[in-house]
Amino acid sequence: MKSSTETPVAHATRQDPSERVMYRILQILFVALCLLISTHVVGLRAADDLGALVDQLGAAKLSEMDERISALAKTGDAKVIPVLEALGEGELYQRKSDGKVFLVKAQGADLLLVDPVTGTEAGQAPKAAMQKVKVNNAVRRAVRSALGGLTLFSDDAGARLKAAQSMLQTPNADALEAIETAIAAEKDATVRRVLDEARAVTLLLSERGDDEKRQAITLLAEGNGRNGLAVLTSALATADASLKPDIEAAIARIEQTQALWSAGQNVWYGLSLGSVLLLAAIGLAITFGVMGIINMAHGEMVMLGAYTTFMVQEVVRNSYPALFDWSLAIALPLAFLVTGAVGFAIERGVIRFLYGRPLETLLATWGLSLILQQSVRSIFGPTNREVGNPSWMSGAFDLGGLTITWNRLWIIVFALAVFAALLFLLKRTSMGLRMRAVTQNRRMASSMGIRTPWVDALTFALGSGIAGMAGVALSQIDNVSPNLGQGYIIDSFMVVVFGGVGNLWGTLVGAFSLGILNKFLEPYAGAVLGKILVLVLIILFIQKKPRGLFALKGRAVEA
Amino acid sequence: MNIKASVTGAFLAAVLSTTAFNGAFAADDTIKVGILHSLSGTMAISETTLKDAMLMLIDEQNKKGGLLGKKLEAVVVDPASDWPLFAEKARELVSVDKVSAVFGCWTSVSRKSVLPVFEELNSILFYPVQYEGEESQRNVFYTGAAPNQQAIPAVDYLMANESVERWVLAGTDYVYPRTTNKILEAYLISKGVKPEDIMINYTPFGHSDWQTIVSDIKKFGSAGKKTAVVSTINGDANVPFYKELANQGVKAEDIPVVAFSVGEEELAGLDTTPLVGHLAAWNYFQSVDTPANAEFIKTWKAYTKNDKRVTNDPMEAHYIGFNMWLKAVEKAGTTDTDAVLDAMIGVSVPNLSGGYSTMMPNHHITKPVLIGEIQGDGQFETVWETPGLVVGDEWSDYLPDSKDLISDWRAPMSCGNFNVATGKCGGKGS
Amino acid sequence: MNQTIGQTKPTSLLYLDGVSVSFDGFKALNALSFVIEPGELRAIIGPNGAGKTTMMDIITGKTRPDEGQVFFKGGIDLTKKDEAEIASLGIGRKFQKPTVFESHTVWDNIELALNRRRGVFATLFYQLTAADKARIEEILATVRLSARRDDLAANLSHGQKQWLEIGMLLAQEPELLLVDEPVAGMTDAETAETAVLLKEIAKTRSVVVVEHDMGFIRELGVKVTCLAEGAVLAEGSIDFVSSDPKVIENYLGR
Amino acid sequence: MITSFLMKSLDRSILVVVAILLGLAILVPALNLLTAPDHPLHVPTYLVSLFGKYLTYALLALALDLVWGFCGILSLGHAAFFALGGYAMGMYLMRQIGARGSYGNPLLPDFMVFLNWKELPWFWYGFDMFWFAALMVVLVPGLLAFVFGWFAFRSRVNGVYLSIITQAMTYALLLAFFRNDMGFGGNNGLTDFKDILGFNIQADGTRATLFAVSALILALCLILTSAIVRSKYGKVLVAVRDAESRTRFLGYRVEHIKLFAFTVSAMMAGIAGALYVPQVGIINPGEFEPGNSIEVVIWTAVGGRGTLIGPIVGAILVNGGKSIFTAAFPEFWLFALGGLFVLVTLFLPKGVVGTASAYFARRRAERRAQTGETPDNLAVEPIAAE
Repeated sequence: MKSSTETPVAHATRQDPSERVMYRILQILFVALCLLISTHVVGLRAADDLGALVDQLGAAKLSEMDERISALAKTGDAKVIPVLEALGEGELYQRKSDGKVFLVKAQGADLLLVDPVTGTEAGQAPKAAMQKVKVNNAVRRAVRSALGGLTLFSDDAGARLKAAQSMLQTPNADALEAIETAIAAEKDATVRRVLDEARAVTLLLSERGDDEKRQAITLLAEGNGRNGLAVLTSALATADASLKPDIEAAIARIEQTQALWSAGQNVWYGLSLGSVLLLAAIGLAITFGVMGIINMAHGEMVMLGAYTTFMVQEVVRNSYPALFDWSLAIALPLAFLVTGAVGFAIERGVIRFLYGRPLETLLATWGLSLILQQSVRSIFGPTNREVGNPSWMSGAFDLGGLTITWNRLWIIVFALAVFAALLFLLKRTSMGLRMRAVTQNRRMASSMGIRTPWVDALTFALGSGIAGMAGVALSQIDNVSPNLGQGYIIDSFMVVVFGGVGNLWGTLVGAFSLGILNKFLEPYAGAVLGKILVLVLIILFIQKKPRGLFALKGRAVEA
Repeated sequence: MNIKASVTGAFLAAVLSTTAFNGAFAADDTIKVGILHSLSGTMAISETTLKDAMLMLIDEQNKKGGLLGKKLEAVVVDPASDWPLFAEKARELVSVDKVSAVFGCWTSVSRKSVLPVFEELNSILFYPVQYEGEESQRNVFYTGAAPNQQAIPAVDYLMANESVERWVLAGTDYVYPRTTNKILEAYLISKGVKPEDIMINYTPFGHSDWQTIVSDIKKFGSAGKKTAVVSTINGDANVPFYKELANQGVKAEDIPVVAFSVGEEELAGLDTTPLVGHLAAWNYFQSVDTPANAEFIKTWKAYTKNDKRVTNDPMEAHYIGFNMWLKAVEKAGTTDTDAVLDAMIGVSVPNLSGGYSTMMPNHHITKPVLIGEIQGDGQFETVWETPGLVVGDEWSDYLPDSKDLISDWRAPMSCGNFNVATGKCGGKGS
Repeated sequence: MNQTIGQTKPTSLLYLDGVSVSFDGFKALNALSFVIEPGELRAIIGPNGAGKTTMMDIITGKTRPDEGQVFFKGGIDLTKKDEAEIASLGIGRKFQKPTVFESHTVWDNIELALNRRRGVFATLFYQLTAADKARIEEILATVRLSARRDDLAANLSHGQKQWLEIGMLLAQEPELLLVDEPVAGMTDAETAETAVLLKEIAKTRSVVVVEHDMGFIRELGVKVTCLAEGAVLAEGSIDFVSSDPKVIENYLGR
Repeated sequence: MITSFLMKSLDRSILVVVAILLGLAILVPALNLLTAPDHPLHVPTYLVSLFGKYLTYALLALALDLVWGFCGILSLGHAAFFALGGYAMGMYLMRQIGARGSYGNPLLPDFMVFLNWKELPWFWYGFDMFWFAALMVVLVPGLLAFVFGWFAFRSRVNGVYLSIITQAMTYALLLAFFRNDMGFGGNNGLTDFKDILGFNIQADGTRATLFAVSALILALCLILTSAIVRSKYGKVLVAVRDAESRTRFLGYRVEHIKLFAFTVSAMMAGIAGALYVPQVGIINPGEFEPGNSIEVVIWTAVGGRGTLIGPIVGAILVNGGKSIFTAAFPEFWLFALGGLFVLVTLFLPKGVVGTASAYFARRRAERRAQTGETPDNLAVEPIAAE
């Protein structure tokens, strides 16, 4: 099977460069035409060759892969698509015995083989008998660009959009005609827009005339994409003298738009950091802010919440993989219960003996935090645990010139939701009323028939439970390790103190203003110096307002 | 009176219990090996594995009959990621427990902290982690990679295979990234890279909010030249960094990240599917396909009773270092420090990637350099490998003040910082 | 000097004019004005929240008024000074809740209150002189605590703590003494004795007493000011004030 | 005046501890240097350094006790003062290396050489002279405490708020010293010291001397703090702790009272740090860790705050325990440590010494009641609830 029959590709590789360009243009036009008429016919004609071409992938060195992939792509055969996709995913294997290449799927310890040409199953083979077809980034790039060309005419708009985006990201002058053909046929406006941009980008790399290029430059300047900027910058070096002023103007324009957007982007980053701070601090706003316990074990509650998420995902992964996207929703109430229960136990076991001695709660809870950390280390091991992002929390989307990642967006939403729920609980429910009564005047509350010990324990459990829920969210952006909580404890105290102890709104405003401040300082001062500056500002601020942003005024506080 | 009694009582109790306790470890007919890795605190995440690996290696050796007819005995202490405590514990291991050699440390600062102790008490330390170089000490054997065994080949690979022209050097702000980046900067400029095509960024330990930096990297990468990130970001900060990369859609095909501190252990805490194609440079990968490695992995999984445990480069470094030490002790016929120090140089043992590693006169070892791409299963796939072994270069040729220095611990030179320009031992000389 | 100062100011010991202060929108004092003459003993009554304690806070510098003037001994503007300065000027204050240094002995409490230099180094190298000793003995006798001089203040009864605090104020040698509810929680015998004590003290200085206990005030037999909603409602003898319909409605009636 | 000030400090329990410290200062070096290593009474050098380290910790705890135990200021910034003193000493020791560094640069420390620093930053000038470094050991922490305290106490930042902002200060310093651009060696800090005042820092004799000096200085500081606490100023301190506004209304400038104690305490912490560095051989930003400050608080609490001997005993007990447990139960010692903190706060709120002395005071009182003696002053003030 290895002997290759004479293929057009073999010709192409032997031709000199200028001929090759011509040939490629013709080839693409031909392919596009054929595809428009009937992909079927081409497929049949090339079926035999295809198998040989695919098999060649197995024998190729990494440096030869580029060529082989474009040879495959040039067949224009739709069957090539799954083969290339598998190659990119690392699911293409070569049988050691005869060198034949298969698509594989893991099936227990063995591999399930699928014939690349016919798409039919071809039995199983032990892993040892197969060798993976090597891929590296260069190969993946080649695959992506080849796939872009092949799926540009797919029936599925989503696939076309993906193809257009990949052509936009990895522009290739050879694909220009194909893109133009695709634009002519495209009905979907979104895909069309991306294609237009891809065409402009590609055109700049091509040998087309200056007028067309100028139009392309104008188009790119109006967008705000970074892809445009990259192409324009590199085109600047090689472009004709006549084009240079246009390109420079376009670059200036894009950079200007980007500078504007970057302020917005900073606000977004600040909000996002603020939401993380809010999540980390909000449980503390209860245990420290409302109850006055200097709860150094607060970070460990967050950590326990994150480990609960890990446990839930383990179970889901092993037993109900279909539910993976729901794993966080399952983890939330569980984390609340687990950390709430731990908090309850801590309050009953230790803290209730320390009311009225706030500084001593610091010592005891510090001891507890050491114990909790080491327990987790003993049970789960000291290394990071994997907590996956469900699909709805992965990736990003563009909003104008802003890149907004889904996980950050959801975390902001979640932080605000937790805040709202907590506010409602404290201000609008009888439980909240009792909590406030007990923390404000214990003796009075107990003489009114409130079971103060019970309320104390529940309040602490509530604060801990909320910290646990924060842990679920933080597991999505940070390490899940025994040290997780340590990273948040100081920041949390800063937020609560800055915002004003005992005031939930203060915590909210404090978290977001510190987050935004931090993110605006970071580009100028760097991450470390920015953080130092924020700390110094907090220290100075406390001098001005010793009781934080939203301090309660009047003599009641000082009594 | 009473207070006096209670105070003196308490103080004496403390003194006595310490001495009595230490007495309990009095020497008998075993050879003791000290293990100085943090089991708590921030570094436990990386170092605990190495402690387990050492215990396994010692266990295996005892099954084979020990050393010089004696059993090996591991002495484990916990320096708790507290650097002065490292020095205290090192002193305790050597002068109280009388260990013959110590395997330990991870961070540069812990190594710096124990250096004077090993020098003063004349004992041996095996240091298994890739580090910044710029050091060669008589009592220390460096079994991890020097910058030329990791960083420079990785950059070479990116230049040759990915035609990278623009570089982001991102690191945690401590001495290893600082030095490595200084070396890389000098190296890149010597290769014709323009200074404006190099962006250097430092972040604090455990940095968790990478939004701004990742977007800066994206922006830097959109200047029309192929861009790559060389990451010397330390342990804990990597997970949020990679998560942010994945979420902001920085794909390996567009802006590859090559890391020097990210191994199988670190990836175990991540879903690596979006990271496929990002790179790491090490001297060993778990995926290396050799019989020795297969055996090692099997033993490791059996020892830890966990089928999911991974192996990594520093474990291999301990494997090499430990075997070298065994061989040197056998050669010397004693565990006496001076004899072993002499016997160590030139000792050659098989490594796990199919070759031999040799202890060089500068107390660094020869290693192959592997470049691997991250795979969906949390493993690396080797995409490139140095044709031969690379000798660890303790004094970098790319730093102005160290390019004239060499180290050779054989008599008669016996010097860790010999200046070839002045012909004197001791740096530049005054 | 300020033109608007009334003619009472130069002669009076304490002069408040149009003092207002509010906390979070709640007006604790509403254009309060009143005057204390040298050597006067004055009782102040009023319902809870009338602004009695706030008024004391303002005189002693704990709270700054939003508007209004507070002058001491004619020309000293108290609104520009802090607690320690005001205390050094000669205004002593007794809190509602007896506040003594519980982990010091009765003797040390008085010694700390003694009107001597109060700087860091002065106290660091302070030596107890015979004169100081005699003065402390004298005060201890006045507040009837000589026998308990070496006991910790924490071990005193409630009434004794009140006296100790009064003793501390005497040691401070103030010209004006502000006393907040001195007989709250005292037995009748203690209350009577306290009245005697205060009258004795008032011989050498001005005293302002805030109290709820009408019997006690009647026993003092001095001019009474009734505050309500942060302003003066009525002023005069106890009989005059207690027959005022506004006072009855606001305070005594319910 | 000064002598009578100091004489007042020497009550019985303090005298006993001072005598023990002076005894140790002679005995331990003697047993280390003059006895043969196999002699049953020989104290190995390892233990000399270890005990020397404990003594510096004890001094740090004593410093904290002056502000926390007697004035109620729970400072979470004492690790910072300790580290600053340590850095001042470390900079002196670095300059002493001279041309013996790896690169043989006579002026620049190694870490500056390989990071391509061309000249010595200005703030390193003067540290080649011991007297200057010694001055800085007290001045830098003292000045920081003075400035910080001046603002904080004037603004009446109190209780938990003060604790949190002192922690913020420590954390900011931690981050700052981590930065390599600061010129303090970044994460690695200062290390590889060669000698101090011309003596080899690794020699047994130097170590024994450092131990003796630590014991001596601890004894001196104990006498000093005792004198402060027993003066009228000390009574004012306790008065501020128990009833701050009462003290204020008596005419005391509470902010000055606090500021003096805070500054003196920071200076003592700086001295402790300076003694610590040559004995452990390294100073790095890890010493600024907020956790370290909390640990100091815990030593003090374990020993008994508001007693002068308590923090010394607490520091030695906890650190001795840590030394033993980290070797004996490397996997589980944190449980023991954490458990200790919880149990002490729950069951020994006055700490070991506080509880013991309360017990003996009760016994004495009972005996007195039988014999009808006159009472004498209690050696140790009890702690009032906050």
